[in-house]
Amino acid sequence: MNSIRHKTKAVFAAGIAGVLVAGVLAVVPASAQDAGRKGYEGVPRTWLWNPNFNEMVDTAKWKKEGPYTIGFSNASISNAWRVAFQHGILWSAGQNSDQIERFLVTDANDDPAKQISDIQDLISQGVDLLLIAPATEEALDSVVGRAMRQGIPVVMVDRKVSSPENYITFVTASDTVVGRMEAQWMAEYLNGEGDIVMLPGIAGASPAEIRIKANKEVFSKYPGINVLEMQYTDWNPATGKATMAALIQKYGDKIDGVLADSALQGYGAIEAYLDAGYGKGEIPPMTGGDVARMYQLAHEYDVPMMGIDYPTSMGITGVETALDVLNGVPVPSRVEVNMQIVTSPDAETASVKADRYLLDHVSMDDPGDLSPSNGLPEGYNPATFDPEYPK
Amino acid sequence: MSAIVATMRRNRLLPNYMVVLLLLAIIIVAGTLISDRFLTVRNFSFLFQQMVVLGLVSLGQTFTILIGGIDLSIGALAGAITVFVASFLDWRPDLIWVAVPVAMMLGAGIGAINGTLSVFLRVHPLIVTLGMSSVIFGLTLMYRKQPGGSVPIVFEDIAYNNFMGIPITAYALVAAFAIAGVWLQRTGTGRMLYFVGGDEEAARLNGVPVRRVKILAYALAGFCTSLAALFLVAKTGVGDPRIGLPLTLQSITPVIVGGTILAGGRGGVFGTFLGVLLVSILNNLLNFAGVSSYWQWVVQGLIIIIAVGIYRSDRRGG
Amino acid sequence: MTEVDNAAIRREGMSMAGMFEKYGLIVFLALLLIIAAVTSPAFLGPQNLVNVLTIAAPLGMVVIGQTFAILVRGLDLSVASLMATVAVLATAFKATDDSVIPLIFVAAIILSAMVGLLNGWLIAKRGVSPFLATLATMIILQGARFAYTGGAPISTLPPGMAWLASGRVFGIPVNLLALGILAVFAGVLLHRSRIGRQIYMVGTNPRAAFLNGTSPERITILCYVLSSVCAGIGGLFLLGYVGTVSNWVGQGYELDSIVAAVMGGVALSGGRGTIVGALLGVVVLVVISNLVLLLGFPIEMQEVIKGVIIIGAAAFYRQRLM
Amino acid sequence: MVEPVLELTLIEKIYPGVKPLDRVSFDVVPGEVHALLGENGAGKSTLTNVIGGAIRPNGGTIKYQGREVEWRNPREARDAGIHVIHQELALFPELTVAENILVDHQPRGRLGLLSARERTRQAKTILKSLGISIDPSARIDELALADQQMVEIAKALVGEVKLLILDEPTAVISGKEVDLLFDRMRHLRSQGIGIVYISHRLEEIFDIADRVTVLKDGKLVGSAPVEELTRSRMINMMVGREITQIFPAKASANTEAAEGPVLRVRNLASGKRVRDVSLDVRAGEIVGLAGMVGSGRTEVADAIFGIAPIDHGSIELDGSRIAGHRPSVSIGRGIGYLTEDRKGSGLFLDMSVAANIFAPALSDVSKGMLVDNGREREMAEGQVKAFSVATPTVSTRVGALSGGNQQKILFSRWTRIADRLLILDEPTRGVDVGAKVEIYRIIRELAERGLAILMISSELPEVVGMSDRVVVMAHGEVTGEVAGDEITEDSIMHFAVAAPNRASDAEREAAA
Repeated sequence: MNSIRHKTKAVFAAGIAGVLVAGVLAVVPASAQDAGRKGYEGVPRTWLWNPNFNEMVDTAKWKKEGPYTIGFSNASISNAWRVAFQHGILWSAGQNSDQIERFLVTDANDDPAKQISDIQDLISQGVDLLLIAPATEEALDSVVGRAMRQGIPVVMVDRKVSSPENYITFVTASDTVVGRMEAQWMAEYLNGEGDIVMLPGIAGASPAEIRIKANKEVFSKYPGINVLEMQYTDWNPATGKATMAALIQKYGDKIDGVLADSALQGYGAIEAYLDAGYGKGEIPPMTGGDVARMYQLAHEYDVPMMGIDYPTSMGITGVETALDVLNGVPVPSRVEVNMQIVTSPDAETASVKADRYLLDHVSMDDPGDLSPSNGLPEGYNPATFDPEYPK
Repeated sequence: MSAIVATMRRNRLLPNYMVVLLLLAIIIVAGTLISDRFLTVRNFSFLFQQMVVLGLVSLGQTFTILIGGIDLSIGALAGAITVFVASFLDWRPDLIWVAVPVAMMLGAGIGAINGTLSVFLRVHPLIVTLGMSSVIFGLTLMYRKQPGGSVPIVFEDIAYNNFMGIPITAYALVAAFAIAGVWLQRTGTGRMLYFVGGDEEAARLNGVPVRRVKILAYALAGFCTSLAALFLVAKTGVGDPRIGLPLTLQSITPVIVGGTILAGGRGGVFGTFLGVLLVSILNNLLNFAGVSSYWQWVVQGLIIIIAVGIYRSDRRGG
Repeated sequence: MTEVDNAAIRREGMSMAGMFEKYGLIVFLALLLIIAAVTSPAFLGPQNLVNVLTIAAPLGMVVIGQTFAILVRGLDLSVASLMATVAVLATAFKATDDSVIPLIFVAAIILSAMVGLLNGWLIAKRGVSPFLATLATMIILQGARFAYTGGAPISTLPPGMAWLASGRVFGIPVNLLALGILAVFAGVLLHRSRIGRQIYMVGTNPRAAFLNGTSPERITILCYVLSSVCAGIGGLFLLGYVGTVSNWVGQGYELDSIVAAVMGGVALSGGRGTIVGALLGVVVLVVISNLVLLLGFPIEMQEVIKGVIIIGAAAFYRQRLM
Repeated sequence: MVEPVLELTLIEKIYPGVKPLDRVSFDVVPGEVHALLGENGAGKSTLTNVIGGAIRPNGGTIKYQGREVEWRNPREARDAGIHVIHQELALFPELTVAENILVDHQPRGRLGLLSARERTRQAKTILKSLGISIDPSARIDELALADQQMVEIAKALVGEVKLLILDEPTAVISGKEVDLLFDRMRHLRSQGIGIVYISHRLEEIFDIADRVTVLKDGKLVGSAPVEELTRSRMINMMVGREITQIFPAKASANTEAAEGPVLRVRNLASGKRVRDVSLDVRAGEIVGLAGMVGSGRTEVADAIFGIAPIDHGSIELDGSRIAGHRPSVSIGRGIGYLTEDRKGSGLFLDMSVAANIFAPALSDVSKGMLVDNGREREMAEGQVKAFSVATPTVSTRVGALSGGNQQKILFSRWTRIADRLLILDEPTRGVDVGAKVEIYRIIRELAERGLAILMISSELPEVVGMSDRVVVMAHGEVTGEVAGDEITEDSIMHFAVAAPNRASDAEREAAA
């Protein structure tokens, strides 16, 4: 298990001295270490290809003697993604119980107002550091800033708050990258010509809106790609299916591609095609990652697809980054975790090459809503997983 | 004090309030045992900052429930007003004195529309306010889907700062409840809410302008919602169409816990205040105890059942 | 006395209004279908109509149950939460074999009936208002469900569950067939049987029902059990439609089912309404949402249209009835 | 001639298809009690609603205190000094007596705020002036119906009243309370207040009224000083035909005493109102159960039918106790109970005539678990004919029928069920004279067919005219029993006002 820590550390170390990166990675060959750590191999392309040096944050002034009390305020644990994410965090806290005395957890049911109260309640309990996955970027900004000004360091994970001065660092994967990859793949797969429909998530939710923006940015370079229609799906399979069913009736075979920003509505869309009588090999190309069922259906019915999971494993990195801050180790101002590109065999395009094909990423026996990029030990089962951690 | 007790006894409310007060006491004792940081000035001043939004929407809901109605548009309305205030102040931060009254008028106005529709279309308020909730939310989304806008820092300070060691929100909350309480108990118009809720037909025969009173109750609910939204926007600094949505159902529990019955005509704001206190302190305690939201839901459901159990003796049902 | 009689005579006199009350929804639905056919050519496509009805089927089942609860002067907010709980229960067998499906149905119906009993007991025996009792049940079920699944249900479902949504028997979609059977059963129970008569008696005048030898308590409990069981069955069919389990299967159905029933002429004051009317309400609701999709309205317009139609349809009914 | 305080000229009210008021003129002078008579549906309530501002007429003029007025709502009329006391009390059960009395004139204390103390004080004064002792801080739903009525009257005395309209105030009170009410009315009359008085009880008209106006079918029949009228003349005006005999002939004699009683109640105690009641009802006999309102009569009936618990004593039907006593069981044993509250606990107003008739006996019109609609309709048509219910079809909503016809439907329902005992609680309440006569005939016929009938009534003439035997109650106990020629209003009142004592016990022993 130590290897995980080491590798993360390695990534951070690489950040401090960019030129040494290759060497460090050579010492720690990712593939050898990552048995059981699906979706977490390699370092992020966004970092590798980024021509700028990392901006490092000096955390000396937050250095504190352990053991620590850390508070984690989660936006919610109301869906499979967020549960796996929280599992990663709790597991990681357990792995570091030598440094952590108490690890306090709250979840806010996706209610920003409750999360403000949660954060205040954690402060009341005297935490040394706050690890926050905010329900919204904007609404939590003010209370997070106040925590920092009271001398409590804040590490954001999954989502951030709007003002960069209100937190030390942000552990995340990039919604922009997800959006761009999907659109780029779709455009290239269709050779720049075709009518598509877009099925984004929840209207106004920042991951959905960022991805839409990135999608559109890519399509602006492909005048041949025509967006027939965009309909929000609430990241709900039933809504995704009903919406897609109606769109199939409206446009029929005119639809050359379906750009879903997640598999949650994506697999609903595949099912809508199946219900409409489309068979194996007849369903147009689709995008969408995050849960296993989409990959499984795509395999079963030969749907050309590209998926990119928003990895739940970022929670693990979040805890480790938090400890770095308390230890006074400098951290990058933005810590990105890697994402895997998964495609159907033969569905790679010029710019979007697969890290894995469908069945390397999930097995047909995996539960449909398992998040494959969880970074947790082999055999992880969210229904039974109950990590030990210092309460 | 003895006068208050006498009034309560006369209204047969004392034993019920005693139960709520007892529960409060138990929670506070439990909190103290769980953590030595529970019974601290900091925790309780945070508590008062947290209570203000729930308190104000519950106060608003008390009016509609008192007349035997309900308002399910509170959440959508609160979100809409935060969007209005944050967008307006983002454009002209100097015009707070315009934004605040306009927000209040907006709240009262939309509340009045709720009441008017319910009265004149003769549609059950449950359906009217549910429909209005959809309309308000849709219109808000047309203007702004994502959270955004901003408010001046003075505005935010209202939500977080203290005055003479006590959070400003605490003054606001107590003042709002005191005014509402005196208005309901000690003015003619206020009493009319009880008449209408107690027996609409009798109220009509006694010359109470039933329709106007009903519209007024919904307008007040909208007004209180706008106040809550102002504190919400002060707390978060942005306008967010979705931020109020959970408030709709949240606003009902404290009212019921406080002994205002859904059938209307009985109850009052003092009970609601105790209800808000109970719910808020309980949430605080559950956080201190590290209880996940799953079990918090179960506790919420049980509170409703317990509360209704307390007031069950009344023949018209909780 | 005279006033009442006059009002009654007035009501009888306006038989035209009575006609509207009876056939208003059908006229409205016809108008809606014409508008749909004109504005969106895709609407009348046979596959689209099947789609619409397929989506309507689970909601229809829930509405049938909801109608029973509303008829006895109540409503049931716990239906959606129960649907998801039943869906989670269906995974508890961890079966990949279709032979378990009957067992899943039996278990779902038993669980639903127990939830219905709890609701009915709280309402009929303990005098809790239906709104609060079912709200509390809704929240408690939600918490219990999440606590059981740890937030992440494992969707091990027999493959045959999908057949519930896509399969056909004699060319008729299975879920429509099931809805039809349930509707006929509910219709006969409500409109032809002694129990149905007693339900209307309790809904119209519980005290008089008691004095006429009917037990309002038992009838009320029965109605909530029926409501829950219908919701439970609807939950399984919706699960078949969705394909995987989540903790939120059926979210929104509690309000949609009430709205559909009210639009179909089931009065919230109890004792008035029919199964056919309630199902017409369902059709109106799903046709509207299908239409706004086909017309490509953005989400915010959909919300506004939905709200206006809810209020409008309810107003249409009220004015005829009062 | 004194200037009338109120003068209606050719008032007209038109609804589609009906004319509840057809050019009616009516006036009230200060200091008179003007009785308004008519059968149900004659237009009395519509007329009072026009006066009180609740209904706006389609034609005609209203002159009030010499000026032509047009009320826009009840409040305007009230502010001008017209106070209507409706038959259905306009009280708030959750609120206190004081608050109900001063609902419209809440007294203010400091800072212009309402003062509960002042409210209680003023309410006390008003109640005192009425000569009644009710705690002003008691809640309305804790009071007896008669006391609630007094609160309603007390409300009228707040502020300035010029014209008081009482719509059947004595429907729910009796005896001493009626006397008290009339006392207060005379007192108000002497102060120059005009009073419009509506009642079905003709005796009261002679007692209190100065002038009588009769309406029929929305038209004015006539108006005359009470001295110029006789009882039968009034009935003729109301009914529009000659009614020679109101009550049918009684059973010749009680010859069936050899048989045991159908109903045998011994030392019954139930709830707060029934302390010790014993009575018998035999087959073919009509037993009147008399007493003041609140004496426990209805509660005895409730206990017999299985609604109220039996705390002590026994109830036997045909010599055996009723096991698992509740309404469904009583119905199974052949007991019928026609309650006093027709709308509240009798009818399903939204349901059809047929459904109402067979409500307690669904099995009679069912095959298995299903209702046989054809048979039900057929049987219902037979019932409707037998009881001469005026209804277009048997699928008509009961709520659309008149009070008399509704009552006949209840009779047809319960006489089908009751083959042993029929309990009637105020069988003619709110029923007009014409329908009353028919109902009396039906009751007697039922008795002649061998049914045991227990009849509760507040109307003494009815009790005297119908009963073969009368059991009188006071304060939850039986205080006396009279039979045959001894049944007079005086003898009943004698026992009804008696304090319960051992002597009455002895009498009861003798009677049993």
